[in-house]
Amino acid sequence: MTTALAATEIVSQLSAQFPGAVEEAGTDAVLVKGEHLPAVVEYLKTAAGLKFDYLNFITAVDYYSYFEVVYRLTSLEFNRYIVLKTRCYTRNKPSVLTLTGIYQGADWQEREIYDLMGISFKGHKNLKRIFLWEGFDGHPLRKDWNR
Amino acid sequence: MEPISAGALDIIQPTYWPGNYWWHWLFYTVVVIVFMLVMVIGAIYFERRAMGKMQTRLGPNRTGPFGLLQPIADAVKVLLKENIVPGVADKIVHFLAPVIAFTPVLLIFTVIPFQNGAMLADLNIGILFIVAVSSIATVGVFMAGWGSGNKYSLLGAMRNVAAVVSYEIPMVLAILGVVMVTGSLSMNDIVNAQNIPNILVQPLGFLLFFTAACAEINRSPFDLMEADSELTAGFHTEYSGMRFAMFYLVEYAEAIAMSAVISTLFLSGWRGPWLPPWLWLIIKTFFVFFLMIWVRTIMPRVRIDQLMGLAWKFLFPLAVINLFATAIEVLAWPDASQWIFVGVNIVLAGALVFLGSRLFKTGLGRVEV
Amino acid sequence: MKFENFGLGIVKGLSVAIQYVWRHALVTQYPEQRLNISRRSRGNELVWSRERCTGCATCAKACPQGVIEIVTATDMTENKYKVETYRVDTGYCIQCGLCVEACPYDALFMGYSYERAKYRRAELVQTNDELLESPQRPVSGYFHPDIAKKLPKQTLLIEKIVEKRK
Amino acid sequence: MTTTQELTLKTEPFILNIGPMHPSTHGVFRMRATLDGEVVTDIEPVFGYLHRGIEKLAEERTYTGIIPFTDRLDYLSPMSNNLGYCLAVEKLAGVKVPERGEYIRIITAELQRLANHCVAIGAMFNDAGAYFTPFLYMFRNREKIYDLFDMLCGQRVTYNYMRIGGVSQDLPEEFLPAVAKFLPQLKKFLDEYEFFVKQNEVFVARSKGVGILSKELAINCGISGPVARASGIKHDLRRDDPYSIYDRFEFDIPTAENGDCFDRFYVRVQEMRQSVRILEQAIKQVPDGPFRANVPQVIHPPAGESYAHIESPKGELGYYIVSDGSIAPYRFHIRPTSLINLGALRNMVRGWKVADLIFIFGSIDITMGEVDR
Amino acid sequence: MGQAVAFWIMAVVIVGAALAVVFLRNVFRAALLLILCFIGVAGIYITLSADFLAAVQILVYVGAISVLIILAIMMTRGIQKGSPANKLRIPAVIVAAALLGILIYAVTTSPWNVSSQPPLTDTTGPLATQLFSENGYILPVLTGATLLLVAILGAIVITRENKENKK
Amino acid sequence: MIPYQLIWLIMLLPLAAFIINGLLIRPFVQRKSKVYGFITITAIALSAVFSVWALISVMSAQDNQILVPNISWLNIGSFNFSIGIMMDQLSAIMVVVVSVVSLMVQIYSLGYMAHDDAGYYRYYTFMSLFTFSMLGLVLSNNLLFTFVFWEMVGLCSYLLIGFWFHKPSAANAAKKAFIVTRIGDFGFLAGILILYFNAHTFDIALLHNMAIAGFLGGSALTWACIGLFGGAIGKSAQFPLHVWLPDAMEGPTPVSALIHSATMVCAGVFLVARMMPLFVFSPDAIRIVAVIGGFTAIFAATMGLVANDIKRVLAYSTISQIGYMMLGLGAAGWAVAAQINSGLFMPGDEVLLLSKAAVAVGMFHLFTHAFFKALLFMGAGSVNHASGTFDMRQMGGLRKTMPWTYLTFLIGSLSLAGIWPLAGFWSKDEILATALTNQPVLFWLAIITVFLTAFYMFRAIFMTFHGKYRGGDKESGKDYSHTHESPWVMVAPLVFLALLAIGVGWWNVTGGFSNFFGAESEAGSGFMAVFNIFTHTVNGVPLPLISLLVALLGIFSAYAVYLKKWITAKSIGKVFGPLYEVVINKYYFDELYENVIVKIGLMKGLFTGFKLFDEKGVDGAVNGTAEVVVRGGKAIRQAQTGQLQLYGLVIGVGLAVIAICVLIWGR
Amino acid sequence: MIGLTHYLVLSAVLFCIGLYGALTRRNAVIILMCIELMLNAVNISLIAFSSYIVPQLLTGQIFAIFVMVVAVAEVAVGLAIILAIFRHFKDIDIDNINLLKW
Repeated sequence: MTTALAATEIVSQLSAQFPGAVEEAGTDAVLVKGEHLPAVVEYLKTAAGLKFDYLNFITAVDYYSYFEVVYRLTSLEFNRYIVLKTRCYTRNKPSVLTLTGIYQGADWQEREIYDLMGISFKGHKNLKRIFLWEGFDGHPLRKDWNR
Repeated sequence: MEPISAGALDIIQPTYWPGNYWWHWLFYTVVVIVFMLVMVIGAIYFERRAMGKMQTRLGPNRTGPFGLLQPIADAVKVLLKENIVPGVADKIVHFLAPVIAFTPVLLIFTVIPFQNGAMLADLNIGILFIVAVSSIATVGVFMAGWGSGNKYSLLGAMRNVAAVVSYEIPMVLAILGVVMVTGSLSMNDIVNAQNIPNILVQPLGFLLFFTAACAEINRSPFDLMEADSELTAGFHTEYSGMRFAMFYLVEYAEAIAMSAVISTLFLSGWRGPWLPPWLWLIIKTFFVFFLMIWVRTIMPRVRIDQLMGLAWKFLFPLAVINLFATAIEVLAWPDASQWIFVGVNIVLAGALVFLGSRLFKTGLGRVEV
Repeated sequence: MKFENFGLGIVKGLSVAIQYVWRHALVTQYPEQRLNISRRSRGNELVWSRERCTGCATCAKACPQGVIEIVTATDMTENKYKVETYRVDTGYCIQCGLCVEACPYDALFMGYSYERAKYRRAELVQTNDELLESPQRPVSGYFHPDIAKKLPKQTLLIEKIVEKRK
Repeated sequence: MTTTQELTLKTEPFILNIGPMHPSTHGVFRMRATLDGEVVTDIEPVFGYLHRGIEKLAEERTYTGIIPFTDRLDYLSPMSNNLGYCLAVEKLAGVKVPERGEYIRIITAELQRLANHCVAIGAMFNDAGAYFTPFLYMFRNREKIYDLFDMLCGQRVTYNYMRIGGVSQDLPEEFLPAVAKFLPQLKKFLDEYEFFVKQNEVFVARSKGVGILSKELAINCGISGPVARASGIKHDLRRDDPYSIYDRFEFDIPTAENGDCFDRFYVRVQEMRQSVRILEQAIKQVPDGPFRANVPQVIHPPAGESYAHIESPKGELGYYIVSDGSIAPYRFHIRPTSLINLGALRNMVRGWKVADLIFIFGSIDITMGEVDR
Repeated sequence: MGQAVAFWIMAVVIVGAALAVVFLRNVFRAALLLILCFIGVAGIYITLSADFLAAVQILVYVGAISVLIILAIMMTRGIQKGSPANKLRIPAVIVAAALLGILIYAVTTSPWNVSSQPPLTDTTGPLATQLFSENGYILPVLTGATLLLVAILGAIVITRENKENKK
Repeated sequence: MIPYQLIWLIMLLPLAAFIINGLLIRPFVQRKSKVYGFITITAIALSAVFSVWALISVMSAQDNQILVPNISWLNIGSFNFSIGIMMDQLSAIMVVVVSVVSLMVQIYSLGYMAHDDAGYYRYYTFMSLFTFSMLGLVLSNNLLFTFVFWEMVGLCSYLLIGFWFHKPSAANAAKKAFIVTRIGDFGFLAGILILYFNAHTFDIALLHNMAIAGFLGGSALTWACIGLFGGAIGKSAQFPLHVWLPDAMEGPTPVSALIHSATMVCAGVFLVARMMPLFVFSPDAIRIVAVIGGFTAIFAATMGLVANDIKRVLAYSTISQIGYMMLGLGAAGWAVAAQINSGLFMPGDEVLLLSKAAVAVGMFHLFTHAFFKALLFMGAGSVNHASGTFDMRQMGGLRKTMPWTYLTFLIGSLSLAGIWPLAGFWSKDEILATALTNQPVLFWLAIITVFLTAFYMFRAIFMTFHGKYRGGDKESGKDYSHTHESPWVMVAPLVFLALLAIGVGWWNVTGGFSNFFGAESEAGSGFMAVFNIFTHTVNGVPLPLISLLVALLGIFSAYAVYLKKWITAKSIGKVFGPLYEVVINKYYFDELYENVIVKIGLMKGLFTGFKLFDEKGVDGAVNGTAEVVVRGGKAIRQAQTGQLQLYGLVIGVGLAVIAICVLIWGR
Repeated sequence: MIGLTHYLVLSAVLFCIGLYGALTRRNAVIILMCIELMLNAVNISLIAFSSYIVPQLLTGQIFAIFVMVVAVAEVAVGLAIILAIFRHFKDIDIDNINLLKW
């Protein structure tokens, strides 16, 4: 069974490593500050005993007041997973740092989020619409989008 | 040599023919064209039906009894379609390509004997003529590929050019073995000389020629010029209507022509007991054609570098060795019984194929980019 | 490319392919031969029972495509709703069968027939009487085991053709 | 054997559009390939020709009403899609599925895996240029499976069979005997098929060593399923994160080392054998009892979020659902196996020929319905 | 009679095709007409009862040389640019015409020692005997073979890209 | 009777192997693949079978000769090139020697070259080319082709000595071998040309007949023979061109076994034997042969005493033994020449037979020597395989771990030392007998050499196989502390050759070999002749007994010095002091060539003169011309547009002008 | 009646056309093609000589075979050079490639 990494354990490790990075720690998800995200993920991927080398998916949720970007990482070696979240509090051009340098698999998923949710990923080399055509008006998965 | 059986076509033998040269010419021209068209129709039906059977399908079965009229229905359908010429095409080249591809195929049939001496022209360079003329068909293919102004077509044409240039060499070398054994370039003489079918005397030559012929006429697994899964239809992607029908016709006519050549060179042509000679030729031709269908059924398509590698690294050395072996046999023991060579050559063929298989490998084909 | 197996692999392939010539083809020749389709088959139409329908519109709510349109009027005399219009746009129907499952009164069934192609989209919209059961519109056993029992058993395609050959 | 050779003859680069309408793009997919002669120097995939916005649509449907949409994601394995979605909702709503329902789900899911692999392997050969023969031999068996599904739920492609808390209808009485009869046939067929294909020189030449996907790259790209297992990643959610009742069955996880096209083919064949093994165990153990928990058609799961993933035939298929307590999900996200598996395509095809590009693409086994959603 | 008809047809085809090769701007079409010209030359050989050479002409020129030329055209994309003439047009015309005049004058005025014997009809065997027999042209044949080998190797070496250049 | 096609195949099969290996399959097979080896071995094995068949056929044939039709290759004008084969006793013996030894070496190489980085490809390709060339050399009936093959074996030798060309020593050795043998080849070519200008033919049989008929003679023949012998000196590493052979040991050991002991270096002997009907008419030349042979024998043997590298010991031994053969040839030829000169009238045929028979003695030693010397080299290779070095000072005690190698090496050494009843004994005995009957001085040289040979060979054996193991190669960094027997592919040829080294000598016990060559033999008949040999006397001297005793004395001395250490080598060295210095420095021959001839003679003398002439005469002229050209070039550079077509146009104009001129004035 | 002269004149015409083309075209491939034309012209005259002057000897035909050999070699090397030039200059216009000038 892929078990969740106990959030408390990882939070203490993370906050020791990156002071101020962890915004909030839920039961199964850790809320990380946007600017620390790549560093945290890099740490999670490489640190011995963690080795979260597999990115399951990235998605984003529109909560009106903020966007939440969800990352789920799995460690194939230890068969554990962790869910990271980060939030952008602005509706106008929200942005998160990209993970493409760490996981190649993040590339198209970030483009998808950009396409459908309108969150831009800073540092992404090829950030353009993936499913919809260039010139499409708006980002349809936003709650305030209407045709 | 006397004709083995007095068949229905005895009358067309030149010796019995009442008229002069031009009558002979006219008659055989008609015979050749009709023969080819009928054979192609038969071949199309035969291929679809046989492949269907082998693929647990039924094949055409609606038009006419057992679907026999399917090729005709196809032809009518294709001919009624609109002729679309792409805007960027080179119109003249696009128009001429099918015609140029079609002509040489007809010419091949002029030197194939249907009976002892029954052919349009008994050229004393018959087999060389076939090789020479069949290389013209390539021109049609790359005219089509280039004239269409389509990238798929261009890729198909370039593949064709590369393949034809490569495969002519093992093909000619394989033929040379036969020529050495029989001592003549004339197709009729070659048939007459085959008291033992050449497939036994030249087993390796047969394999090489069969492979090279398959590649030369774009039969699977060497049908890279029209690779349906990669290039949609290769060189004839942009053809429709009548011109597409021409290409379709050429494709099968070439296959039939090559089958006829193979059966003449290696399966002792029209010779055979009981049945009339022309029937034997047709039976043998269809047998060879069935081999092609059968191979097509089970083979994926090879890649272009593998195609070239096969020609240069497998067929070519084997053909050279076969040629050498045949030359030594013919020169050193001119009077020995051919049955000895049958045994020796079969063993040699097995050994060479074994060795060749061991030694022959191409790289993986990946290129550092 | 390497002839690792000295061409024996090709010979093996040839031997398998030629065996299939004698095996029967897995094909039905459609207009003459028909499959004996499943008892639970969901054809491309709905069969509606005017008698049982109460006009509750549960089906319309359940429909993910929203193709069911119900207009009801209050029938004061019998003190119940009267369905004035029951309209299904089969062109948009995806035959998921959720409406049949949702119907609390067993008033809706999947159709059993499948040759319902039309030339125009508008002809696919079926209203009221066109939805009723009739010989052309048999009822499927989908979600109704009692109906299913009455229908002929399904035989698998491959067996079916074997039977035909005998 | 060296894996590379130099490019000796350079010609002008040449851009070839493969797709969106092309015989072997498995749907409407477009690759803009930059060629150097025959060699692919770069490709750029272009998606979206089949984008239907299912994630958006789902936000306006009831939880049950979404099930038919999941059929249409990966239309070659709808049962698996249904299963994954139902698991996610059940996790969210805390529904317990009865025993018989679980078994029926496993049986259908494994049959679906067989059907999917039939298409995957067959289509892969077609992309290699085999003229339909291997494809049709596989389809012969897929047809039998589809017949079984037809018997089960009345549809041949879009089943809409699973429900939250179980399945929509009980098994018909002919079903299990038919499956039991089918499985030995399939096993025999697989032996024959391997005999037919595995040593065929041309196929081996076309597939061995071609399109190698290294283990590291596969992990980095998030590749899953048979493609990942062919690259040597022994990861299978049925074993590593057992959902439903997969922990009750004995089966192996076939893997291979090279990560080339041949391995992807071979891993799939082995997986089919393992599926047959699971099915053989499952049809013996099916208990009596209810096949569906008592769940209303319109449910109100508590607010929260859940992620459930299954090992679909193509890989890890996940559903991420955020609920706000209403009858429709607040956010519905699908982790698309095919899209993520395609992520390594560019690395895999660079330097190979056009023919290999098609073949490698075919060997990944994608469905555009799932890529574009 | 037959020979005359054949000769004039072939001559017209050859000259026409050759002129087209020289004057057409479309390189691909020029190459196609070159093939036509080669086939015409093969026809001329047949009228001269050199049947073997005619077949070889088609095999070599049409089957190999033209195909190579067309491959080169496709690879170098010379088609778009066409084949413009350079500044030497007028002097070249003069030189070519002068040479032509001289040649025709020389040819027509020379007394040719034409033999009355009929030419050999089956040339294949005699050619082989002459080329390979003991007092034949075996040394030139060997030299020719070496030349071909060297040419092939040279072509390969020239077209092969340098490893250093690439990096 | 062997069909003549098969005789052609004897030499063409290795050529086929070369072509297949070198040109056909290389793109498909890795260079380390054993396929190359198998192809070569198959070809040479067939070749060996045919050779033995040919030998048997020749023995039973009329005149001991098989006539093979010539193949006409080229006719240029009146000049007719034909390739032909001469299959007589000499060729038959040589062919068997070459193909059998080559076969054994190729099999052995499969094991020996297994760990080599360069792989089998180059090695076996060259080896089959060499075998082809060598067989061609011995089979050719034509001096020109003999020369061609002669150069080809030289080339192969060069390539194979320099097989590990990345080692500077190997590259230098290869160059040295090539250049030194070229000096001899110059003489050979000169000899051939002298003969051609006098006889107008290259055909060997014709030359023989012409010499016997008296068309050749006088100083021309003498100089031609000396020239030919010059070639033989170079190729066979005789004094004073012996310097390349010890250095040639840088090549792989099987190469040394095949080329530098058994076959190529014997080509000189073969050449002299082949041209013997010419030599006997030139007493001066044949005397030179005998004297140089005898001197080389003892001269090289002394150097063999002090070498520490086991392969060099064997190399010096080879030089010495070839000197022996030359001595044998020379002595026998001398006798014939004396007979002719004595004025006895003899019909031509008889002279021919006599002169051909004169080679029997030398050839018999060549025949036996080839087997045991190849055996010894391969044994040395086997030792190297185990210990990683050729330096005997780092070996010792290998007897226990390598029993087969030890046994076979011992047999080879005994045979070489001339111990009864091994092969070497018989052949050496013949030479001694011939020398004694004809030229006693030569006999003394020979008998001393017998002692030296026995001494240095057993020195080698005791240092290598006896005593304690001294650790093998210490520089390479690999661990050679545990020696082991070589693989069977290496041992099997050793055993086979050891059997030959024991057995082949018995051919001549009853005079079979000599009779084969047409010489009458004095040896007894029947199997008992093996034992009766000791009752034999030559000129009243019990020669076999003496030679055996001398050899045993040599072995005993070695035993005393190197195993029991009753007298140490150092003390001997002290006693002989300066002489030891000279010997260990190889008589300063390398220095002589390097410093005196090359540096002083050539560089200072000749080249300085050239330089002066160059600077003053040539440069002045050149610079002056250049100046003119540059000025002129600047002037007409404007015409050079770089546009080819303009040049073409000008050519066209020129053509037209020429044509017009011809038309106007040409008629 | 067609005689030797006809063939020779045809050959001369073909040769001069080829010459003109070779002198004036700027595309290297076309120049190569024109050279082929010239070689063919030579071949025609050789074979015409052969069959009119020494009809039983075939000398001219043998020469024609050697001319073909040379033509093949020339095309192979020529095209290789053109490809190499194209790779280097991205152009096969002869006017722009005047490295021979210094």
